Amino acid sequence: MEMIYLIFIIFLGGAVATYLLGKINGVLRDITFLATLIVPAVLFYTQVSIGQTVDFSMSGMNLQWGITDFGYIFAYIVLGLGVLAGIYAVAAMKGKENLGFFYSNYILSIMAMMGILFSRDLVSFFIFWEIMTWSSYLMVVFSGKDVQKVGIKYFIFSAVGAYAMLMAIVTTYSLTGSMMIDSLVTAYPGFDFSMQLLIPILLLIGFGVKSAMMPLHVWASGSYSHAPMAYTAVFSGALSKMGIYGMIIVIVSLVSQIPEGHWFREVIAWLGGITAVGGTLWAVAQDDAKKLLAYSSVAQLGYIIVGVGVGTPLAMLAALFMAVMHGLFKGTLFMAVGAIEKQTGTTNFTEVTGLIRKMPLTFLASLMSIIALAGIPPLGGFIGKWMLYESLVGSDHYMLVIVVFFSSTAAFLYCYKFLFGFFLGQEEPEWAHVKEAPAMMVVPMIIMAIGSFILGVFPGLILNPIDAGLQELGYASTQGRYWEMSMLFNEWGDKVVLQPILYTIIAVFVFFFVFVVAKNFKKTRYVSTKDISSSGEIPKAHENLTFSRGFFQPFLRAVEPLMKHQIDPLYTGFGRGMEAIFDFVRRIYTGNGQTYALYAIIFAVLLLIFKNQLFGL
Amino acid sequence: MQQLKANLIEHIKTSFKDAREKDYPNENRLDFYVNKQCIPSILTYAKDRLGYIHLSHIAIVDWLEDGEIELIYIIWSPEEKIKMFVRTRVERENSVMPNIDMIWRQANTYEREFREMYGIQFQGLEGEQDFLLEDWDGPPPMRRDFDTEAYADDTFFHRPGREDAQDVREAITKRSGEEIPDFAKKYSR
Amino acid sequence: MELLTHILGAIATVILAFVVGMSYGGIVRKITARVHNRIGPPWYQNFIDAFKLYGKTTAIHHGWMQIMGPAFLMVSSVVTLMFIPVLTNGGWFPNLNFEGDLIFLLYLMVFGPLGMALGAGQTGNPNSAIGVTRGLSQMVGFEIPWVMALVALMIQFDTTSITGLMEAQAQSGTWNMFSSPFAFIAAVLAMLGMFRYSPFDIVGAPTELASGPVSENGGKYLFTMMSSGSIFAFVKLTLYVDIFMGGADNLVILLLKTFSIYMIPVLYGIVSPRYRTEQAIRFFWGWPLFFGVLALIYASIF
Amino acid sequence: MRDKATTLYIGPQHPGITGNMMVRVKVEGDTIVKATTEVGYLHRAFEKLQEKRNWLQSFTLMCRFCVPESDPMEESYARAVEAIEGREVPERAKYIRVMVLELARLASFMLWYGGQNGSLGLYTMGQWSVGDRNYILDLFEELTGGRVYHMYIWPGGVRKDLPKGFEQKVLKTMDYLEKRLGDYDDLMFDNAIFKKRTQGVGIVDKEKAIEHGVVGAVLRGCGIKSDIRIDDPYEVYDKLDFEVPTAEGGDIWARALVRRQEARQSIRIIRQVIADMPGGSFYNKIPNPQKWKIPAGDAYVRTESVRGEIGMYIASDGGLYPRRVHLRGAAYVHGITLLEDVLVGENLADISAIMNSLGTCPPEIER
Amino acid sequence: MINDKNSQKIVDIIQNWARKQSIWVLAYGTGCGAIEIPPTMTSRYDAERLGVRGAATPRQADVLLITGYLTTKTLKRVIRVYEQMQDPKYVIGFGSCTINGGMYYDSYNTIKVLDKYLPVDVYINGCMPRPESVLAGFGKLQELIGNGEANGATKYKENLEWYRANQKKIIPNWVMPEYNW
Repeated sequence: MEMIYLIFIIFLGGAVATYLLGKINGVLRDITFLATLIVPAVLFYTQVSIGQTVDFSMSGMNLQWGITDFGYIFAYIVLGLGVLAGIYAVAAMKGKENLGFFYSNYILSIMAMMGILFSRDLVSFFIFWEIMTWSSYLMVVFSGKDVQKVGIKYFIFSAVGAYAMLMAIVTTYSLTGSMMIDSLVTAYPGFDFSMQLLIPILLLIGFGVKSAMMPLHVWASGSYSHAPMAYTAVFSGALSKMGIYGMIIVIVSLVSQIPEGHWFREVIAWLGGITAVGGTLWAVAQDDAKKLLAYSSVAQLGYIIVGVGVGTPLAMLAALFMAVMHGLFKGTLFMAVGAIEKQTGTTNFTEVTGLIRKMPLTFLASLMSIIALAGIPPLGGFIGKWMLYESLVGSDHYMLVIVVFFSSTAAFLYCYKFLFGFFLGQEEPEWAHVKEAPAMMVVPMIIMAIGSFILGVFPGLILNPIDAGLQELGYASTQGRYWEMSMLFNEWGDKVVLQPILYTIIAVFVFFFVFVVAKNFKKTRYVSTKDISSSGEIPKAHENLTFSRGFFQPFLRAVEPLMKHQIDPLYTGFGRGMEAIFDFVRRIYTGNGQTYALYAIIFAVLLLIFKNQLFGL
Repeated sequence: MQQLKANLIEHIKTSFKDAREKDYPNENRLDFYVNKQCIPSILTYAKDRLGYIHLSHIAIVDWLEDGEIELIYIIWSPEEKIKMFVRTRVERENSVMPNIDMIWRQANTYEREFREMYGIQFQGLEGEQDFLLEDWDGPPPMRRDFDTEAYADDTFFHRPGREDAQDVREAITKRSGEEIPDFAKKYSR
Repeated sequence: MELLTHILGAIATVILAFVVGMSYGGIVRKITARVHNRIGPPWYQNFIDAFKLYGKTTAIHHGWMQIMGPAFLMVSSVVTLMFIPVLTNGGWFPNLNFEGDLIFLLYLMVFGPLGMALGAGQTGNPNSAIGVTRGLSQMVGFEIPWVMALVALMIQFDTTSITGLMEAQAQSGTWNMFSSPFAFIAAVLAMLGMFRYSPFDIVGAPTELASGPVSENGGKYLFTMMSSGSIFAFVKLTLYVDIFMGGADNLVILLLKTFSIYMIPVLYGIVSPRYRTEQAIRFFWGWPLFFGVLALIYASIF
Repeated sequence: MRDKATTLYIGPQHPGITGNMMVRVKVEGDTIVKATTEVGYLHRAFEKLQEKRNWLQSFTLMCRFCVPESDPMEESYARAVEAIEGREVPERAKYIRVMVLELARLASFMLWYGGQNGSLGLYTMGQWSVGDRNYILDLFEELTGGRVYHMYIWPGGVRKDLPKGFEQKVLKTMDYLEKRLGDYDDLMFDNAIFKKRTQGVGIVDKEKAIEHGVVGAVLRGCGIKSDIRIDDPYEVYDKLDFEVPTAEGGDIWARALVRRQEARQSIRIIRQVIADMPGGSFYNKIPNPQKWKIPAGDAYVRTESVRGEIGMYIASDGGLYPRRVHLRGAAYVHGITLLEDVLVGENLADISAIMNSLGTCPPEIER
Repeated sequence: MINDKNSQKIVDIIQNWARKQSIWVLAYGTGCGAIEIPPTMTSRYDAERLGVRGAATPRQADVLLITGYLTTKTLKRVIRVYEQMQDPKYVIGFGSCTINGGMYYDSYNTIKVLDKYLPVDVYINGCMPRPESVLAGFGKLQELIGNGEANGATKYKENLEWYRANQKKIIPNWVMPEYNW
């Protein structure tokens, strides 16, 4: 039996089994869940070889599954994050209701993502895409809070994206008569110009929704923050990357084939830039960690889209490296937020303060991830940022580099807000009881933080498969030209050597630590954070000494003109006009998970039944 | 000026029956006693009708011998350029005065001070109990029956050499056993 | 043996930067005093202050991040220093001059302040946190024109490395401040913010926030911050000289050039009140941004 | 339960506070949502001590009410005592008093120049103006023997006549200061940043001014022409020619403009006084202070200081000691209710500037 | 190697030299004497040439300048601030009222003898002391520091109980973190 089938059967079986076991035994369910994640991962890495395909036919269509070099990069993200977040989820979700449903959904998401990566034809691609959307949708409404607002937003955007994609697929089929991705790519140059534009635009709408590209990002903040944090790590870290995956294929395989396509790519790049700026500014304004990270994800995806849009080899390297890194550090950060939520019950910066001594390991993981997120050497985030800037400067995108730089400088603001809000500041008595999160939650975080550290010094580890993937997409080999195991070059041959930097930092740190800090540390004693120089006064117990409200108010006041034009009200206005339709939609979507699942199944069945009519055109 | 003053007195006397005049003919000032309940109404009247828009001062005097505390609301009209003294006398113990900080906000400060320093209560007065003092548990200190010197002697250390208000030179000489020089003697008490 | 030379060279560079930075601080105090009609402290006053601070006891801490904050700052300063060519043509120890480029340096320079911000955050003093937020906000302000100037230079000379820019200046024979004047103006205006002299001393504004992020740090903490601040000032000045003024062939010229650059923020600061935070940010997004755009246009045309 | 907004203590130990007091501000972001003044750090109970001090001993306490400008207090006390007792003051003494008062005003303006700019981070101005203030203090030192506490204007006149050649020294100092005021204008009023920081900040409009009983430069800064020296003239101010500057807007900038003009007016008054100075006695001698009784009665006198109106109520019961001396400083109004009201909604960065601009002087509040 | 005791002595001498050249005064105007501090720091008297400069928070300051009378309310804050300062630290009592209460000898709200509550290293008398006296006071303090005699903080640490008893006598409501260094 083909190994690929086995993987999917395990996934499916696991999903069903966890759901059923969820009703019977908790421990068994957890074990099944983890096994369903780990076994396919192991099988995938050991048994599946690149280029290996399986063909089969379903209701008259020829389908093909197989992993490519390019897909392999994303498989790293999906499976790595999937397994680690799975381990984390077991601890994080302990004691919650309806866990079997959660786990099986989780597995379905992972399966769908793997399916997308395996799909070599548009039909299975679309089906897996829909499974992914549905399973993630059910996760967004899992908590049952604000379903009307958040769930519907995500659903509508996903639906719009899916229909756009479906239209593209149908158009492709009518033009080429084949469902294979390869045949689309080969036939594409022969299309007339309007079709050459239409297909990528429709596909990019579909992918843009998932990757939260402006102006399709509106759903992201709510959905990311409403899903359980264990899932959001995957949602933001891996699931959104499926959009990037599709986008890269579209841009590299299709758009670059049209001669006048460069402006199209410019538009994409600028959309990415605007996404980055908008996401960052909104992230700065948030008081809730989940929302902050959600907007930050939007911004980070914006950088990736910039890289994809620019599309030079260095930019593609940057985009893919950032995609991997984003999975690592954003996954960690969402997990950290989940850990804090579990221990304190809230994720609001204005409420939680001073956890650094209570949750030191979570802090350490968050700190490293934040440094990676901010792009400060020697952690991995820097590599992606560096390559992105160099590619932008090298390809004469002067203004875009400024826009991206503005966004990533402003990112320091929310980075600090995240660390300060939770971990620093006053240690209030109301959080005195808080303990470090369970080991099963901390260990995945630490592993991922260490991962981003290692990638910061030896980016070659991940650049190597990325290079292979890019070669498959038609790029020349970049190894030696743009990177080595721990060295980076730009277009002009200027370099950054990473190892000596690390060694220097460590040397200075050690020197400093031994001679100044450690010597000093022995003599000093810890005093409570209440013992501060508050102008000679002794603060009363009820007085709040933590600065948490309106953290970056002056900055936000300065950037007010930029933030005034937000896209959300536009959609709301549009939606108000469509009130009648929305009413109808609301009647169908009762808010119950089962109903949605039913609807999804009916949708898929209808699709299959009417496929000939639809696709026959 | 005299005509103006007479007119004003006439106005006030018709409006407030119990106002008793206490005139200082040589100065640009009107002066009368009223009942303490009248204070808000007379001040509002003066402010709104007569142009006395500025509350210059609220003076307070403790007449220990009479067993009364006198409050003097001094208001000023920038147009007529005449001071008006509105006086009232209240019992020293357990007195409750009407509150006028709705008419002039700064009266709040005066009233908080008087509450703390003289023990007079004001109706519906906002603000913390402690104004100038902190953790004070003695009697209201500005009352005349509170002996500040005795309190200071009890509470604080004094540096030797100033046990009383003696001549410092004398004390120093006594300590060191020197004679007071002649030129200094005539200054000693 | 080679390693030993490297290490000794690094230590010599650090000592040079420390001495120059501290002396400049003292001279600035002297100059400020002269403008104030005062005699002012001796030029070596900063060394005395630093030594005294080192001698003070540091009996308390509010957690290990407070101790690590100054350490981060020091590490950042020293490591950044390693990447800055002090003199042209390898006239000083090369350290790591050829191992990194400008974009790398931009990010490395953030490392310290962010660490310091974390240290300040842990003290629990609200003034520290407010000061940090102000500092970060201001940083977003001045980084934009600064990066625009740098990008303009990068485009013009097709290199992103400092040594490359220095070579380009040596070849063309003119300094970049003349060959790309708009970039220089934008960078100098950004520098006003970078040095945090008035009117951009909003981070530790004494009359507003006591002393902001350093409110809880005395003694050895303050000593570390002071000395790393001096090193960092040297780093920034040398970077400007390297990029815009063709570097320096020997130490005397280096001192002359850095000092003349240093006087711009200092003298502007003496006669300026402090901006509010949003005003400071808007300042950088006004004329400096305009000159930055001009610089980019200029660079892309020529 | 913890408060929502962050509490910041501006004072008592804070570089931005004007004296020993505390403003407890609650901030969200850098916007003040609530401000509470706390005073009492300087309460010495002068008015209590005067119960046991005779009329002359009480006089020595007067200048300690508020240090930046101590002479208006002495003058008020002297004038109030004279009013109750009916004691005449020689004409020369009145002129000398006006000169001293205006010198004190000028010295206080110099201090304000330093404080206002120091609060906004322009320390150079403080160095200049406080340094130049020493020239006025030198004059005081020559005239009275003290730099800060003069104890010069006492009931019945002044304590000493002018030393020989003092007028010339004063005029020379005035010439110098007038020149320096021009320098200050260049540094402060022509400074775009100073304008940006002060315009539209700390607004006290006319309604608020009347509601809070605002006095002095703050009142003139919102366009109301009011000055005790004109409205309720004392000493020889009715014989002098000077203007009362006003400005519109009621913000820090408007108050700064008013004070800038007032400093020049003070110089103008001093020049007039010296030109018109009559001869004759400077002191209508009081009896032996140990036996000096004042007839029963009360008096309320008002004086214009830099911060605004100072009122002094004195009641006598006919004995050796004052029955009651009750001082009302300008800061008593500005420093508590008005400050609390104005600060709400302002920026955290402007607290110190607003306090300086309102002339908050805590010893005057607490006495 | 050098004898530990001797090397310590040398270090002490050097450090005392540095300490006396660099006196950071806490910005706390506790009383009316604060009015003579600006002249002392500004252009005519220019204390900065002697190494005297202001410090914004107690953690950074070396010298606590008690500028005049202390009310009981201020005394509490002064003690708090003093205990937050880092060793070595010095107290200068400034003005007659810190020495013996001055003219407030019978006030119910001011303390009369500062050295019962805080260890005073130098007193400057006068009401108020002129800037010259203030500079002379700083000079005296520098001399004491140079000779290693300005050990008020040590005295405070050793006699903490005695000081505490005195302090608590006039501050009944004692809520303060313990003095812990």
